Amino acid sequence: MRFGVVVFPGTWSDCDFHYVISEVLRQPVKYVWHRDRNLDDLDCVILPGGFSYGDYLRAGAVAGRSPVVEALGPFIDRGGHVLGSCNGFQILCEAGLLPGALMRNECLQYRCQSTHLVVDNVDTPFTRGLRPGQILGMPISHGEGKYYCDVATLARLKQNNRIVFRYATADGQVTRAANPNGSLENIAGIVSEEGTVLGLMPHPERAAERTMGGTDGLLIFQSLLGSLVEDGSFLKR
Amino acid sequence: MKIRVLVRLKPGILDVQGAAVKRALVGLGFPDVADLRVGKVIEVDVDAPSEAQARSRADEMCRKLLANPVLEDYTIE
Amino acid sequence: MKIRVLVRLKPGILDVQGAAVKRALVGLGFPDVADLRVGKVIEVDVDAPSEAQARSRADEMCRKLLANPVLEDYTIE
Amino acid sequence: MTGSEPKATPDLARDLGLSADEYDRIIQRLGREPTYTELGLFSALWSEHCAYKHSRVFLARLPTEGSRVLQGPGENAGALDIGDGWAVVFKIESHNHPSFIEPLQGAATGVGGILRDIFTMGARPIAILDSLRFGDPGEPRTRRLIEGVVAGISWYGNCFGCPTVGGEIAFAPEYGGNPLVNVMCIGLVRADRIFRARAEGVGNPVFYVGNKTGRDGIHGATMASATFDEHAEERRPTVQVGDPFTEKLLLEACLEAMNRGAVVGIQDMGAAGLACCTSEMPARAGTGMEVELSRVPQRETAMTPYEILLSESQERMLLVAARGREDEVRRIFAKWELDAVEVGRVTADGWLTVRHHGEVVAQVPVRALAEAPRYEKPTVRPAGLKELQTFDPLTLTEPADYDEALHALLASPTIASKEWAYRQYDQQVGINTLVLPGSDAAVLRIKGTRRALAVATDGNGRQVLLDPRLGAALAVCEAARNVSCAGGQPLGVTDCLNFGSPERPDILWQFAEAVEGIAEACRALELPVVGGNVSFYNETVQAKGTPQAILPTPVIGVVGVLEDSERLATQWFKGAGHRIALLGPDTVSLGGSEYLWARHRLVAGALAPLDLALERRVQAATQAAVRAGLALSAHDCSEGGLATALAEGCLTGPETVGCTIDVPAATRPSLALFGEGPSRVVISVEPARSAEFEGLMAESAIPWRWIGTTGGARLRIRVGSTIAIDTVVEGLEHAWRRGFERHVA
Ligand SMILES: Nc1ncnc2c1ncn2[C@@H]1O[C@H](COP(=O)(O)OP(=O)(O)O)[C@@H](O)[C@H]1O
Ligand SMILES: [Mg+2]
Repeated sequence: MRFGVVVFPGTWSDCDFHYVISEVLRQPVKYVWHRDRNLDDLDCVILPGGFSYGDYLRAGAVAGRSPVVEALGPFIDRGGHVLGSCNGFQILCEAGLLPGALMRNECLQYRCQSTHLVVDNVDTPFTRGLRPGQILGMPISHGEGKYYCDVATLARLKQNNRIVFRYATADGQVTRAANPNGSLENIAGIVSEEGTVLGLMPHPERAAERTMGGTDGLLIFQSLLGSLVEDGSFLKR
Repeated sequence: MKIRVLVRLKPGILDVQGAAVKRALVGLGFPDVADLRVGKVIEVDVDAPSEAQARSRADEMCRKLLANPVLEDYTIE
Repeated sequence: MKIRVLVRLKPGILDVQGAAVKRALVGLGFPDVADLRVGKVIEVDVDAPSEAQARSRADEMCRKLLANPVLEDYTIE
Repeated sequence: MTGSEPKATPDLARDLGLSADEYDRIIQRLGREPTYTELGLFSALWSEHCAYKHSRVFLARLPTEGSRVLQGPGENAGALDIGDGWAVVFKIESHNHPSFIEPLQGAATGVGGILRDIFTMGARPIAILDSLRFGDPGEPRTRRLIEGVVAGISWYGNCFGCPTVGGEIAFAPEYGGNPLVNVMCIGLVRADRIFRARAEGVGNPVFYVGNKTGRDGIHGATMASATFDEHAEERRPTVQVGDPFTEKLLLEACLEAMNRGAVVGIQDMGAAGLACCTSEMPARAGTGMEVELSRVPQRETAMTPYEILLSESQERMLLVAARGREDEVRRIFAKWELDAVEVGRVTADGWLTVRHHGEVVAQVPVRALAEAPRYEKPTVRPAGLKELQTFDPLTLTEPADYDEALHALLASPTIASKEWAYRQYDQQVGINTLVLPGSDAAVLRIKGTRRALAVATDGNGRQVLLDPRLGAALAVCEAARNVSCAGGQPLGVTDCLNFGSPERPDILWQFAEAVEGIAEACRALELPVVGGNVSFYNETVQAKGTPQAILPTPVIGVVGVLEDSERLATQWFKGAGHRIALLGPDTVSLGGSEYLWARHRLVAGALAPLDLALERRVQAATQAAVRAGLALSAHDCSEGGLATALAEGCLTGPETVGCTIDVPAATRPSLALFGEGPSRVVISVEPARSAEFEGLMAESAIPWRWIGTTGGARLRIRVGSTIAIDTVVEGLEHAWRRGFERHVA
């Protein structure tokens, strides 16, 4: 599988994703400049975290209108996969590739902390290796991660089972207290209609090595690779 | 041609920042604040022959970038 | 009584946001943007018998909280 | 344009902060009256901030050499060799005054400045630490300051993409009108790829890169000049505003240009902006420089040469490129959407020649600017210090209830959890942070090697007030001890010296003594000081008009290395049934302790003595225990003494666990529980490995003993025959979690 990690001015999780994909997953990966429209030799495009264009107007607003993001449409149509994390999720929403928007955290402060995610939908390329209701530990780091969409959109998301991850307690309770940013219905990640575009606020690349405090994030990549390591801790749960 | 664009959260959407500012004001001795909302004002200087053209350019800018239709309404003055 | 307060950066203070948005717009095909500045619009609903009193309250609010005198100017409309 | 400028006079020189002697000196060096612009250059370069006029003679006492030192003081930052061909570049800087005027932007631009100091060396910043001091957190004014400063650090560091992994926040009334915002940054660079701020190579082009120049932060004295022409209003100097996004682009563009070999030398335009760079860079290289100011990208109209030279607009650099590589430099910066404009060239004549629209507005020997006068002003031991020191805390009544006293201590804002602050900081970007904020030191792995770095900052103003020399030495020891507790071997120091006015002999005495203390400790621990910063004039003028100086506060940053990143320790207990050892001497004191302040609002008494040789052995033993995998946890005893250290061991981890402790009787239980002293570390050990640990301790030739075991839900401490503390950990945790947060949230 060939990965491409997009670099916008102001992106900073690009190197982290690149490192995890090449050094941990041992998969071919290259950087994609934001002005690039050519995604032909790629199977999966990563939109990493950061403050693209400083997020000075709205998080992801300017990047959401860049050449590389315009090229994502055709890329998705021909079966390509897209994973947007943190700023990447914001960009996907701003570009209209995922519904809804990400607003300022309810606490009105930036939050960098570990969170627990409960897996609602294992019927996507990104989660097929997981169990329904499985709980993943993954850190967040954002100031604008409060997911919002209108009632109709929310209904559609639920109907088509497109809510993939929700913030929960360590034992999987979806409570207000477990919601770090005031997201609608604790939503942490959603997929597109076809399920080939995933947007999530948490950072899987920061939970991909034991020494970094966990490997749950790796499970998302491994699902995507369609392969699961034997010693994956989730098997023992 | 100077155009003023106001970008505000849609009526239905909870304005957390506005609520916080309101709370702070009440705490500072302004119980008479019945409601408060915070938005953006964007002042654009557009090279255009006429005010009408400047406005329509500003409108394009809003649709293309300045406002997020999911969350925000905009008005041009 | 609805009062509108505009809070803008003082002239001469670098408008980081405005500069970035301007650059973005030029890139999106708006070379006709000569200048752009971003500020806050705060819409306050004040319980006051007269407009004049509402305004003077809003003015107090600005001095106490809404505007940062080191960086920002404000106007009441 | 320059026609509208005033004539240089001794009075104007005084307005610009130059003494009469200094003005005469300038005339001597030039052999004529300076122009107004030249006077501006001197006033900036000869300012305390740039020239260290009052501190240089004392700073010369600091040890700066060592086998690992690749770059000592004098450059943008210091550098140490850490093996595998890597160097660590680090420095600490203060931004106290700007942060008081505008907390958010002041703190943000402080972060921006220190980041630039690191990446101008060719290093990629990998971590930030913030050391903060505020007044009484109960006051609304202080609360606003804290919120603004933390928000500013959070905004700038997070947006730029460098994790903030450690620091401190301490409180004392003396900081009320003058908070301290010290920021340390650490970067990594290949040891053979370090860049320096030198204008080498006669004929090489000089580039201005980064943000445009405005009237930001220009010396207030420009106001004087404004009255001379019609631009008065727009001349008003403005507050510097940070632009972390542009800084991030600047980082990537600079590193790219450096790696391509297109860069000869580079310096950040920090204090005194262009004036500083155009004189310091050639001065270091023994060359000269000529610049044309009209080429400098400007944000504002009608800027005078004086303003362009002295502007402190942020996110700008002066870069000397290799001749023939000009287009390459322009291309790289264009790719990152940044200005890169050729504004001059390196000359052989040793002069700085400044032109504006072709007309020479300043022509000065760069050495004259670089060689500011140095003063050795008188120092006097503060009156009343003796009395303070001779106060005996043991004459105070013992608390009726030690449980309550411990709860109160853990809830004191200085000791309480700082999570409210650091959860607003990205602590992980770069995926190197092995130990996050919340333990004695942060630990960062070095990708591609087995090694890791441990970093910490410390500085206790109360102790320095009571005994500047000892207090400053203690700060060095504690920062190093924190690094040792993580398993790191301390390698070097950066120091930020925050004091009052050096023109006051009693303040200057504090300063001189503190520097001496740092020097002694660094020599004993073999820690070179490779960079730092002096911040004087930290005082508030009170109603009555008497200036109130802050507590003398040297903040010490220590960087250490772990040979094996898998062999590290954190400060919290790891579960039940582990044996607890206390390393170090029993000699502690309540003098200057957090207990004395929190309970009695007193800053008095004598500090516990420091045995530097023993301190070194205790740290070596701690490192060895961690390296051998014997230490399941290691935590030093600092503010709040042994009881606090034990409580932190119980409650700062992911799961809380109690412990049962036995310590020998002391003159007073409060002394044994809350007394503070150096060289003390609490280590928990697997029972099965007790013998091994005992062997290691024996070799280390240090005093130590087993004091108890972990387990249960309570913290129990028996002092001699009396059970002094017996309380549930959960309650202690609540006090510790809320103690600081309740003031800000
Ligand atoms: N302003 C801050 N930013 C980041 N981390 C902080 C800050 N203040 C405190 N911390 C972290 O909280 C922990 C406890 O701080 P402190 O009590 O000063 O430790 P110590 O007493 O061991 O020096 C440390 O890990 C420290 O890095
Ligand atoms: Mg410590």
